[in-house]
Amino acid sequence: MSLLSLQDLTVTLDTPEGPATVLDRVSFDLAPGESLGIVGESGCGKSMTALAVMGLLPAAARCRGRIDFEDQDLLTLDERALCALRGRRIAMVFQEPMTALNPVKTIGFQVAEGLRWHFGLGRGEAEARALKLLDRVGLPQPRFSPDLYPHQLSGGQRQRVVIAMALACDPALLIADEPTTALDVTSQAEILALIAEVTAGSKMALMLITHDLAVVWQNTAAMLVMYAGTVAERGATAEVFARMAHPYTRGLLAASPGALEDILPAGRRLATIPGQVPDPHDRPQGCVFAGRCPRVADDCLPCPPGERLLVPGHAVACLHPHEGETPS
Amino acid sequence: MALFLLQRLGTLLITLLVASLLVFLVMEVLPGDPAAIILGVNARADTLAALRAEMGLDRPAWERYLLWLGGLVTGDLGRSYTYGVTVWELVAERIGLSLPLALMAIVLSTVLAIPLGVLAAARRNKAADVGVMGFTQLGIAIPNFWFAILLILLFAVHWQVLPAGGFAGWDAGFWPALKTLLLPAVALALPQAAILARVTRSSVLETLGEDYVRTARAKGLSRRAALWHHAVRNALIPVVTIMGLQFSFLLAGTIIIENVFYLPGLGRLIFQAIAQRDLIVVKDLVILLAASVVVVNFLVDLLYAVLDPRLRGGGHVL
Amino acid sequence: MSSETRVASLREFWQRGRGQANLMIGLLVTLLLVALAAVSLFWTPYPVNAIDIPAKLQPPSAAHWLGTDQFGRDVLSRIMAGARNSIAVSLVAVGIGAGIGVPLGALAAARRGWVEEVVMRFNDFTFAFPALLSAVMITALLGPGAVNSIIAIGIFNIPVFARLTRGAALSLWQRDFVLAARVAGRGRTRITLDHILPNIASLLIVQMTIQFALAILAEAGLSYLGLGTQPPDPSWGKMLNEAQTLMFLAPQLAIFPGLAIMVTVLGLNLLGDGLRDLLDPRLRRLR
Amino acid sequence: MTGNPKGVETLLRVEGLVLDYPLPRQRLLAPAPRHRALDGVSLQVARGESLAVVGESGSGKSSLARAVLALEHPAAGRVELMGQDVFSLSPKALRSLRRHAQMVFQDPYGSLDPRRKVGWIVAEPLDALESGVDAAARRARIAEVLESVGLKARDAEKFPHEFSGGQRQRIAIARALITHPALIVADEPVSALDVSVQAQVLNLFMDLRERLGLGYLFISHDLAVVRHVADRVAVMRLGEIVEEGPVEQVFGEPRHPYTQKLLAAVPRIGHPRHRPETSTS
Repeated sequence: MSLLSLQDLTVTLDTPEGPATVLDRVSFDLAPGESLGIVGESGCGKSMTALAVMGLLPAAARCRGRIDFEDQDLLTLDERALCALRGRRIAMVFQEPMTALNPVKTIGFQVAEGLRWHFGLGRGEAEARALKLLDRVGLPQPRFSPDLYPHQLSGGQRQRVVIAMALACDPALLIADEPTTALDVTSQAEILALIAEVTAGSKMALMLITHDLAVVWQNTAAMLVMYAGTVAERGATAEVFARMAHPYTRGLLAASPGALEDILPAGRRLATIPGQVPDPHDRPQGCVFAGRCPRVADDCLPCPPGERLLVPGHAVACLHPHEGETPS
Repeated sequence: MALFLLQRLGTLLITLLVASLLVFLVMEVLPGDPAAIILGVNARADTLAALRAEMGLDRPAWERYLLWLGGLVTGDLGRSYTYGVTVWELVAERIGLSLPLALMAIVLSTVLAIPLGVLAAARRNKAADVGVMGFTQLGIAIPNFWFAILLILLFAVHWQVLPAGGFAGWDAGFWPALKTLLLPAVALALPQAAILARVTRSSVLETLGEDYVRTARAKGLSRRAALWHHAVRNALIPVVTIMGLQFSFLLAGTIIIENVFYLPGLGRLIFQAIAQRDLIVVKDLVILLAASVVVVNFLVDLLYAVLDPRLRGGGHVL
Repeated sequence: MSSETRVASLREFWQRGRGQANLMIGLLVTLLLVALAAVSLFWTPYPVNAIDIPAKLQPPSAAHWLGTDQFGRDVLSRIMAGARNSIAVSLVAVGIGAGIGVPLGALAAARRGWVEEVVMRFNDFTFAFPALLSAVMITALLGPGAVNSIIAIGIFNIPVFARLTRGAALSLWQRDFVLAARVAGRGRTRITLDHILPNIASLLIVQMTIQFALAILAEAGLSYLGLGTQPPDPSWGKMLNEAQTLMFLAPQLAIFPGLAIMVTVLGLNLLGDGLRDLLDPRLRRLR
Repeated sequence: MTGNPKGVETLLRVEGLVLDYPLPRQRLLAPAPRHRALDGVSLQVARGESLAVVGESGSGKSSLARAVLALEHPAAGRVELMGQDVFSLSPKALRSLRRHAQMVFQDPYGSLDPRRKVGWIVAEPLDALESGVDAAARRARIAEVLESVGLKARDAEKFPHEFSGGQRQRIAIARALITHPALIVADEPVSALDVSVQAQVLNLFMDLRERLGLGYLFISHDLAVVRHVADRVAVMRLGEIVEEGPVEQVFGEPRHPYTQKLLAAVPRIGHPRHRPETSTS
């Protein structure tokens, strides 16, 4: 049975310029202990998906569809029930470590706060468990005393504190929304390794959101490619990387300078995806990628393509997917 | 941390010194001769000269300035021409009214404004918010002396519940004296409360949008818990700064309000002293008020450092 | 300063402004006030200082819409004339404040170093003196009158604009488009004129309306204390002072001048808020 | 290509550059501590050569970009631009030298003045550095550079907020080209862009280099971008260059342990993965 299952989740935002469709019939499952990578460029809706699962969408958002988590549809829960879930069963790590912590409260207090809120632990016991959590994320005592304030830590160290806060109540699902984008490449490697080790260690499901294909390849067993609020392609990571079917996924890989193993011969240009992401206020009728797709045909335009299962564990939302191996 | 305060102390002293210099110079430039004012226009030249010598007016300006400065430090503020008593006695007698009045106004405005500001921010664009914003718009627009007059019209003239003015004096008992200060305090507090409520509201709105409040919500805290445990604490920092600045507006307000209610306080004293060209009193009072404003702002900086650990220093963990 | 300001042309300015309640009300009240003052220059229901003792202290009537004061003078006419005085004093005072404060602030941000230190010490110093106290001192020493209250209020406005300009300019100096101008070889002054001032213009306009409102309050306070415009010229503050002495006889006398001040200040503040939303959408979030 | 002193083969030579930033004073009596951003940096950029400087935040690479264009004054060291010592020139001489070296910045939303039209923005270096350019010639020069970066001449009448991130970065590049410089200093020019838009702008940089023979000082924290766009690369750490050489050699057989650590930290497709293989529905 899946821990988390999204069925046709659709989210529209009321903006001064009229309603904007941010997510359009997003569906996927995540089994307990599994890891799922969600990759896409800015504005594709990956963060919105995470916020929808957490029930932290902005007030102007209207949701349709289902988000089943441990056999409860989160969209039907009231605020009190959601509060009981957040931090306790689903935890989240955010992108900006520099602003994610309260500057006027000590790191010990902020790590222990989840424990005292959900389990009603006393100050002493909560602080003691906080020390263990800090140690577990690589911030050992006495160097990283709980009485330190966030401004005394580096970006990487602060992100470790945020991860410690997320692990406090031993949740079933950890959502990491671009946890390393704001960090240097060396700290990124350490944080990703920490997330992998922690979630594997305690059978915790992981939803890792990133814009970097290589990060998905390295860190998640399954993956999901999003474009303009829809799921373009999904499946087991190795499977998808081997036979990329959606034109956008291939375009993304070809445009990533680091993705290819060897160094491009001098002067050869990166493959580019022409045009721009469609404006959420006036989404095209048919396939959202049609405007930029090299394989577009007449049947792509009238209505959005349904999802087709190419092979067990690999589905694509495209009428003319690529057939063969991914060119390396 | 200590350094932060030393620097602030430094600027405080410099500001006071410059203020005293300016006040002294302004008084020097003043047309008209104090001695002539006291003895009247047709006084004889020699008595004028004698009085001037006695008041030390014949000595060079800088010497008198240093003497005056010395007096300020030792508390010997000199003798008032018009009242015949030492300035210190005058101040001591009047501060018994102005200080409690100012404190009542500050307490009233803070107790009223901060909760209203937080409420308005928490219920943004709902009824409570629109109500608070309406109240603050009016509060800022109404001149405090007109508001005072309206209060008198209502409570003293119409309902005759409170006195229209004058001060019963503390010896007439705590409550009767306090009653006479009630209307002036409310009149003084209104504009301050309106400004403070607006500042609190926008400051809380700002912090509610911060990432760490979203992190608190992601930890499972309810909207209310995240507001009080995380947003309000951070929002207080800019609010405290504004309160420091407001103290100087409050002093200005006392000058007018003490006139509207005929209260013998420092504000009224300084106004009358200026009108009567009583230089000694004017000089001392202006410096006293300026010093109190600067000291209050210094205390606000202290509170700032307490509220915000980033100012308390503490090195980076390498 | 927001880099997303959308206001490109005047047409768009008007087209987006229409929907703003604050802006519309504020604009309306302010224009009404200005019209009132302008009309009073050459016509008022009764000559402003015409004394008519038998008709003194009349409540509002058909003849005298707002009644008459203790000398039988028409209250409405005096309020109209008072408007002229309030606007003049406040406009010039804010003009002085901005005219001196803005260049000082821009200079402090551009030059840094000791220049900035001097400007900021001057600012702290003027904040140490409560606004009205320095105004009272200046008008008392230079003698009461409209001109001196202009100077007094003007001086108090200088640090407000200097501090605001310096703050906004400092953050702009860090922006890449200013660095690009430096790389293009532009000097500090040219950059201040080409890039810094245009980008803080909307901030300054909003602040001017708010300082204008504060100036009207300050002028009213000064004239209440008898230090502003001298009789027989009418000023709202003075009218309130006189009305207070007759509170038991003619309470209505104290209503109208105060109302005039409140409505004017309210109108200007609403105009300020409306302009802020219009010119800088980013600030709308803080409303 | 007008305006370039002939025969100057080395566009930029930096020797022993030291740059300090004052930090807030910790103790009253002790002098204010200083952060050493550049600690003796030396490098060269030949005509038409693309030198990349890569390093993590705090390595001093942005300070280097600013010092090289005399936006910051170094404590020690020399910067030679087009054969002239930048810090010993008179302001007037420095201004005329600036024609040959312009800069592109990281944040597309911060590098264009929101209150100015695109035409004015692009022409600012021209207006500041070249005199005697009449209105018609100015319009032509604006049109020329806009079209050379893939935009249209009539875009000059629009405001920056009417363009996407990628297009804004093209406008910033057009501005840097208008005085026909020999050297472009690009400080993280593509870091703020999405992958697909990043590819378009990187290709533009490479087209311009081939067409106009431009030299680049290309600052980036992204090793993949550097490997793609540069001939030579200098790896910076804490204000020092720890390794420098041709891209193939530095990326192929890195000698300095820090370079090795950097290269190992970059996630690469095909390399071993953290998570074991598991099936998913």
